[in-house]
Amino acid sequence: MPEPGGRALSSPLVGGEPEPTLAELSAPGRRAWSLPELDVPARELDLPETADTPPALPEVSERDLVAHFTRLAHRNFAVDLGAYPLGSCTMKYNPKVCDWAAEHSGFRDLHPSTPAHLTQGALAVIVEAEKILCELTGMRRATFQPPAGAAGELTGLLLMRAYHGARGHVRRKVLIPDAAHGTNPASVTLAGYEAVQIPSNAKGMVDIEALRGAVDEDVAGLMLTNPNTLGLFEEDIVEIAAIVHEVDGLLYYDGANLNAILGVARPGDMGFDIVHSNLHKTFATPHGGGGPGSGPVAVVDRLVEYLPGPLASKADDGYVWEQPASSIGRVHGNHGNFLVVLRALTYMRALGGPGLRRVAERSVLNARYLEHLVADTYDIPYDAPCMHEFVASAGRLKRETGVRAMDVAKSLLDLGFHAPTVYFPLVVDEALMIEPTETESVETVEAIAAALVAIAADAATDPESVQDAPHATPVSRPDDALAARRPVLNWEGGE
Amino acid sequence: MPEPGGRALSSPLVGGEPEPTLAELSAPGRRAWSLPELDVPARELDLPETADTPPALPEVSERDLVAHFTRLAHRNFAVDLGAYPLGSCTMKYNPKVCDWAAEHSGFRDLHPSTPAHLTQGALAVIVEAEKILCELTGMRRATFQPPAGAAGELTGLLLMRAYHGARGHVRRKVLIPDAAHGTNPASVTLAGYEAVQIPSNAKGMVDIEALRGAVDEDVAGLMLTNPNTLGLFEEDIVEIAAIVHEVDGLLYYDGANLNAILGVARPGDMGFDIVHSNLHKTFATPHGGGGPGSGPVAVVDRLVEYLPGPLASKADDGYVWEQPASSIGRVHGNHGNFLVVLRALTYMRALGGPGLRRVAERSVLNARYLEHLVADTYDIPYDAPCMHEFVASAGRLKRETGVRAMDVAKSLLDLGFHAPTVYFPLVVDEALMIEPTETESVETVEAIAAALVAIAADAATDPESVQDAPHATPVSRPDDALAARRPVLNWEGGE
Amino acid sequence: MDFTPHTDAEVARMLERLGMTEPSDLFAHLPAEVRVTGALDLPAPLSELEVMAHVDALAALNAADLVCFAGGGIYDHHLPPVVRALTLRPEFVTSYTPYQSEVAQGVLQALFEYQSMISAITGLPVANASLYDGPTSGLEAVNLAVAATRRTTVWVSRALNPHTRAVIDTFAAARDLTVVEHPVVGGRTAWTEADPPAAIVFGQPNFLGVIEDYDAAVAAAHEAGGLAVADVDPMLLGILRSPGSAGCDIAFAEGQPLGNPMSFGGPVLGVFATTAALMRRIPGRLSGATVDREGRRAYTLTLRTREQDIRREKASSNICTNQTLNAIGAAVHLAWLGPDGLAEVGRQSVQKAHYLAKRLEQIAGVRLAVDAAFAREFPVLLPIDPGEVVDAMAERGFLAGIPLSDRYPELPGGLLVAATEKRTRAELDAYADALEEVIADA
Amino acid sequence: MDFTPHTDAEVARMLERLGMTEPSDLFAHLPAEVRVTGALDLPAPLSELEVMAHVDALAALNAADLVCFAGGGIYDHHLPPVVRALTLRPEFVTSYTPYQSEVAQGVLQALFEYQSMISAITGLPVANASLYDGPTSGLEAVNLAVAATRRTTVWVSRALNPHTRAVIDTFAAARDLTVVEHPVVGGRTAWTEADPPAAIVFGQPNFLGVIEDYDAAVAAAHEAGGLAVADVDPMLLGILRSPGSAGCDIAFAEGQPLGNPMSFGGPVLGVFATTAALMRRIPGRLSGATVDREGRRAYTLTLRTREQDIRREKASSNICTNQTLNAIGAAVHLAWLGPDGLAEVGRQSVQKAHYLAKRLEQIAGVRLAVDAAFAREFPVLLPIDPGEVVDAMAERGFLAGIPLSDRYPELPGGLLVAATEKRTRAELDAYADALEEVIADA
Ligand SMILES: Cc1ncc(COP(=O)(O)O)c(C=O)c1O
Ligand SMILES: Cc1ncc(COP(=O)(O)O)c(C=O)c1O
Repeated sequence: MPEPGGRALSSPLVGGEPEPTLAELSAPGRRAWSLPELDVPARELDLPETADTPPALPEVSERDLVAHFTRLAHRNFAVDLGAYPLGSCTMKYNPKVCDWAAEHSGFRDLHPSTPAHLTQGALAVIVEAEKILCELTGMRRATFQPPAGAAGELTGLLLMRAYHGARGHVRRKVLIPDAAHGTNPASVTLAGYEAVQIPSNAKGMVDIEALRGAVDEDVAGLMLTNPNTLGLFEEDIVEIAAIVHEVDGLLYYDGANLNAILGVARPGDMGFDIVHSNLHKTFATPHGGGGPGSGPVAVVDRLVEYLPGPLASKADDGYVWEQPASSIGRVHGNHGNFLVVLRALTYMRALGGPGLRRVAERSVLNARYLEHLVADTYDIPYDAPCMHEFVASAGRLKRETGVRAMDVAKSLLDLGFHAPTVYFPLVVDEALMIEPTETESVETVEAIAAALVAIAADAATDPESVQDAPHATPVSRPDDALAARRPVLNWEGGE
Repeated sequence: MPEPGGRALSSPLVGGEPEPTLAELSAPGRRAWSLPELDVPARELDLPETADTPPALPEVSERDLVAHFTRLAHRNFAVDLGAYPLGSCTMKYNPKVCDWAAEHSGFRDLHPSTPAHLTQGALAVIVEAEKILCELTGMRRATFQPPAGAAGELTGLLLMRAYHGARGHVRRKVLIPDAAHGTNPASVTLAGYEAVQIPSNAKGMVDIEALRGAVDEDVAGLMLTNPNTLGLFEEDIVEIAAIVHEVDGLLYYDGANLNAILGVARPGDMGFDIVHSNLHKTFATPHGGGGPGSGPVAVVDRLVEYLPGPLASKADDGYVWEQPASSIGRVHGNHGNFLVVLRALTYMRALGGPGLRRVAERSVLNARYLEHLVADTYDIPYDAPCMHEFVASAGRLKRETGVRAMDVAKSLLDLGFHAPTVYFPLVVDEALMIEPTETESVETVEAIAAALVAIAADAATDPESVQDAPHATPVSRPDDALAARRPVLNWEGGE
Repeated sequence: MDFTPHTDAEVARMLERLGMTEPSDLFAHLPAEVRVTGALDLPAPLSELEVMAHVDALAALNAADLVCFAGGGIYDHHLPPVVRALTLRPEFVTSYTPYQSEVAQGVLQALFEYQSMISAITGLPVANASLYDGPTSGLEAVNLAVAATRRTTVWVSRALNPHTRAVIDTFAAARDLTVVEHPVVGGRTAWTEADPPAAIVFGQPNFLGVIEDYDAAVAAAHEAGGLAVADVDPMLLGILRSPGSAGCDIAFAEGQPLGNPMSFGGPVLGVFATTAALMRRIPGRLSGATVDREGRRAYTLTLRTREQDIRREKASSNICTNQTLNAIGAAVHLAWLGPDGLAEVGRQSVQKAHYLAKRLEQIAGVRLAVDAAFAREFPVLLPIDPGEVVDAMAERGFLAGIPLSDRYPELPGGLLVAATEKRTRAELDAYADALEEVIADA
Repeated sequence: MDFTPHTDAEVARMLERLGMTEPSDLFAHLPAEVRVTGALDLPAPLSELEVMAHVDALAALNAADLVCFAGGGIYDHHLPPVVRALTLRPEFVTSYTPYQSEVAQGVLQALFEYQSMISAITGLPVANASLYDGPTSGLEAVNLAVAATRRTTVWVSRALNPHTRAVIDTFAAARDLTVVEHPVVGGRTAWTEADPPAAIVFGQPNFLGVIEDYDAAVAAAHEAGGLAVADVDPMLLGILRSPGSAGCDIAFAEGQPLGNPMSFGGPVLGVFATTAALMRRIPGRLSGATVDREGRRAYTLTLRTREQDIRREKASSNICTNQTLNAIGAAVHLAWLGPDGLAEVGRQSVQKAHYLAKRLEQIAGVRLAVDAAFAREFPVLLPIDPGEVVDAMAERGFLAGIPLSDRYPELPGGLLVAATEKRTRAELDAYADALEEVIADA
């Protein structure tokens, strides 16, 4: 007779139960795989470098494989499940019609080495997306090779090097505001530049005087996000551009926040020379749990010749691949995250000009409205009007109750919302960076506000329980310190 | 400032929270729909019977629509999430390759009125499936029009009428065992027959003497499930058939339990004349939350002429639709649940002869093994070896602890398993009808056994908590009496 | 392929626990004469690649890409990707009938919402959770009416969908019901005198696409003491009067256009709704709202005493497995459309049908078969055999429609043509040009 | 289409709360000179039907149905429907990077299992949660090696994937690294003397499909005090020695064949694994196992101090968004295959490549470009221009391979041909016959 106490390997709907690993579900000789018998005469090849035994992969049935990953999916929050006001990430609704496009066998099953005349539709996708992107950003041409924002940054910085190199002097420094996203300085270093930080002023914007002081002939350029990571529009942007251009420096636009100004203002008109966009933010392609994204880089006229190649272009006899005259070379093995570009184009064409502008209007409206609703409860460190997102501070809450920004974030999880971005940007104490996006309804925005207010109220009466949040999730506060101290990065790593 | 206490409309992962209705998510003027502008000149048609205002459907955004149904999905158990030992329902794994087949545009987008010479592939699917089904059941031809088992039963009974009618005397009675599934008597009535119940004997099988007593010239036939609903193989089946055939009665095989004998024993060889199969059980097509299914009816030679038409047949110049000589007519608007048949054929071809037999062997092995593991804890009312499922009784448990079969079922939900079928068949006191199916691993079967044993142990020590189960599900013990007393069948119905 | 997880070692271990050695021992108690001894004539197993190649090969033999002008209940409407994505959630697809309500709230609420929206479009307060398809729903309507009125005569319109008619006839023959057919005059049904019926059954629009006179039908039914039963086109309920508001006792429909692909005719769904008075006679499942032990809102299958598993031979119907997943698809689609979207689909389908009709009328030898107000489908009379026309049009990329002559000899050369909002003007014009060509070439 | 839920009334109400009347008031504080005044030159909105028609039209311009014999990192393997079904679960697709671990255990555990299986096949204990693709992973490997060794010279094999080489060159130019190319002799790389390298980078098999000598490469690297970096073919790791067991310090790969469609080259994924010694220098995210407050097993992103958001300009890489969803696809596929399935895929791919090579050798004027042991891909020399051959073969339904001449002038008429387990014997024979025809016709 079996021991009492058996339960399902993991309990969907019931929660709490850890899901076993595939290794734990594995049994020797069990299998899901199915392949035809080899239909050519098997030959003795005695190849070099062969293995005696295949690697120790798990052996599971297809039925258990399905249950395992389905249960894992049930342990994950997602845009499709609810509101995701994660600042700087633009977690808007990802239209299902774009999923349909990305699953279209006419694109999905294309090998990247297929000649251009047999992939005219794919080249057309890139050309169409490029035209729309350039019009929205005020740029001339764009490359879709960069597979994400950070890759776009590296590409842009390599373009700076090429530009200045062609002018005889490769400069050493790139300026970035102290509120910049971490990928900016990291990309600067990767590109072989020195990152020089420009402090923000009391208004949360670039300090013009500090900028003047930092600009010299050795400055290759300035990287800027506008609206910046505080969700504020850099009011002096035109002057900033002038200062940098005076020394022939280049202005790089980090497009992570492009959602706020779509069709309303264009980086090109602000004086930017290089613009990367995050299609996985502004253009509604899903984040896939961390990727794939797409970070196309668009540039002004005088930088086109340096773009990575090949570029898809329209010729009289159809679409062709072209190599820019002084291209910096490849930044991706093929054409970038092409299917993500296809999704984005589907979105752009569905919305069209008016719809794209509406994205900016309503993302800003939702953020401004939400900020207004919580402004009495949380400090808003800067009084400029926010754009598509805003940064609130839990500093006062912490001083008064000991409840920190992280606790507020975890409490939101209990209330069924995803948490905001916390502790970024670094210039704000106990930062809560909140971006509702334009696809959330007014009811949802008001519910998020009410939740934030309720958490502050709980913090006053029962700080411990807020500090113990979340209470209703499958796990609570995993021990990050332990994970880093004794890294367990795979099954072998024990447990 | 908003009132505190906002929370997400519903809290995925967090559970417990009721999901609002679409009506509650609706806002006047909000929309998900998108259609092209009318591209033909709009004409004044003034049609009769037009409505002044469109119906009161909800108005929701696509984003809210997606979140709503995704959250609903997270409030539902399914085979893809875990073990589903629901007796009589054969909740086996539904292969994803069969989903792929059913989504194939070459079949999915076919209009049923497309002429045969333009749908040769679809007709081939039916002909191939018919051939395999007939070989497995020992029948001659089959119709795939019946969209479910009950429809198959009605079809089979109408075939009986036609058969006897052609012989001058439409008989009045159809015999069914007292343990039969409810659809059997219901179908008998619907077909205009009188249902006569045959008691089971002490072994849980048809009582031969009672059968002899009931059989006369006015008996059109006998409906039988074999293995029967107790999971037992009718040992006297050959004699039973002889008794019914003596008076030219027809033997109807309810194929709900075909899984147990696939490739091992054939209804035709047992003497059955009419066989319905549940493709949504034996042939792994998903149950879809209650449907669609497919209940093809196969018959012996002398009944072929009465089958519903048209039948797909192979002619020299391809596949054609044929009308049987004395067809009873249509039992479905088109060709039955065709895409379900396509799924089943995909499954049949993937498994092939050996794989189909393995289904029977391993479904019986799992059930027999599970029965063995719980036999000390729950009463097994009949001592014949079980086939693909077995019925245990919680009668002793109830007498000793007050915990009933329903409480055991609900407790299993807390442990992450779906419940067995309870209180069926009616001939067993506090019946728990358990069918693990062949796609569950030995670990899962042992875990189910251990859970059943644990629940019995809890019943002895803490009966109240078992009677209060489930504790961990989104809701617990909905008030069925209230629902029936004051039916609320739609949004208008109040609440 | 093999979807059983058992390794040989595990099988051996389990058999040993059972005191056996061979899998065949599990069947040792079966009478020898019924045990399969030799090998059955079954195909060999296929690998996943091979079975997919086989399905691809069969699919290639179907002309599924014809531009569709056929209807008769199954229509080629725009099916939004979001509808498929949500309907095909595995939690819906791979769950059983929601008897264990605690772990089936998703399906139960989805069905409750489906019922709510069906009630909204039919104007009838009690909708079930789906039946098999339109025609079998007609059978259930007749069965309900026969039980409710204790009468054995049924009146049907000659313009009732022939497949619905056929299913009713199959049933009527078995149950010795008398089916009285009422003629079509000028495209609409003329209700004449006959034995008092249990119900009168008509299509709205009827099979020829013509909009029937509700008042005439309902009056005829009620004056004779029978039930008025309408077979409606759900995609037109955004613009047409609802059967409920018109006084019908039962409305049923082929539900495919709501959220389901054409699927060669199945799986689709039968929509069925009726009045409060007939609630306890309705066939099929009902999802009802209630509260749970803690007072939380909950859903459960209700009024179960109508059903076969409880009521057995006295049940209102024998249906068990229904078309739940298709009903969920219908619910998602109706919610995506909303009131204005449903109305727009209807409006555009009707406008395009009338545009096409005008185009076809201009073709020499072609004329409309009826001179009455039709909605989104209409019969034309062709100078040559419609079957041949369908074949010739198929070669030009069109599924031209449904030939009528075999069912309606009074309409020689008849072809039933349907339009949906999905057909572009270019397709409508190309269709007309192709038909002209085909007739000219004949 | 419009995915914003706001009704005009709601917009008005919200604006009013903010003391505004027009949406444009929200942008009133932007400098006038940067505000868009006129209309931009953007396309008009499209309805769902229209945008789908547009995508269909563009797709129709692609020859996606060619029977694929091209490789170079992207291969046409059998992709089981179950892999797509699980990978495309919306909970994975529409979630962000799992920073909030309490509501991201699904993605975190999936990545942990991905890392575990990558470690299993590469024989290296530390695998990250994916990089962009194979070639950019090469860049990261070089960057890691440069940082770890403080050297600025890199040795690469001439037979390294040219796209990987190109990405490394782009990076090297900016960072003033010296890339020393080592020649190919008889199909394999000959490691000669040169400045001590940070790393030596080679393909295993190399771009010409030939299996390199691990010991020679590893020895060359280690003797010179550099890291041995192998660019491997994941689908061959069921039958070939793992780079870890061969002594490599870093293995990277184009991960597409693991669970991802060819996708015109993206999104795919970069596989990256290294030794424990280099753990704290690895680029990208790592999912680690730990326990939560209640001691329950939990997963979290770990060793975060390597990453850009913490370490900023001192980070080991700038990568943030990676290819998580593609990595989940790879994990599902690897688990579906298991040890024997992966070995079988490799075995069959190799056998079919050799069968095809034998067939092609028999064609007049065709010969193998290398006389060395190749695995599942090989270069042939054609008597006519490979580009024209590719076009002519496309007309016969084949994607013939990748022309080599532009990258390898020393291989005039060179065409790189690949096989997978998916290619049937019939396809291999048809390919050979078609090529014979094409050459004959030339
Ligand atoms: C302001 C900003 N810049 C750059 C990035 C990096 O983009 P990616 O993650 O696509 O590399 C992000 C992403 O979160 C961002 O928010
Ligand atoms: C024994 C038996 N007979 C008949 C049926 C009815 O089949 P269906 O639900 O497909 O109508 C069932 C379904 O549960 C069954 O278990």
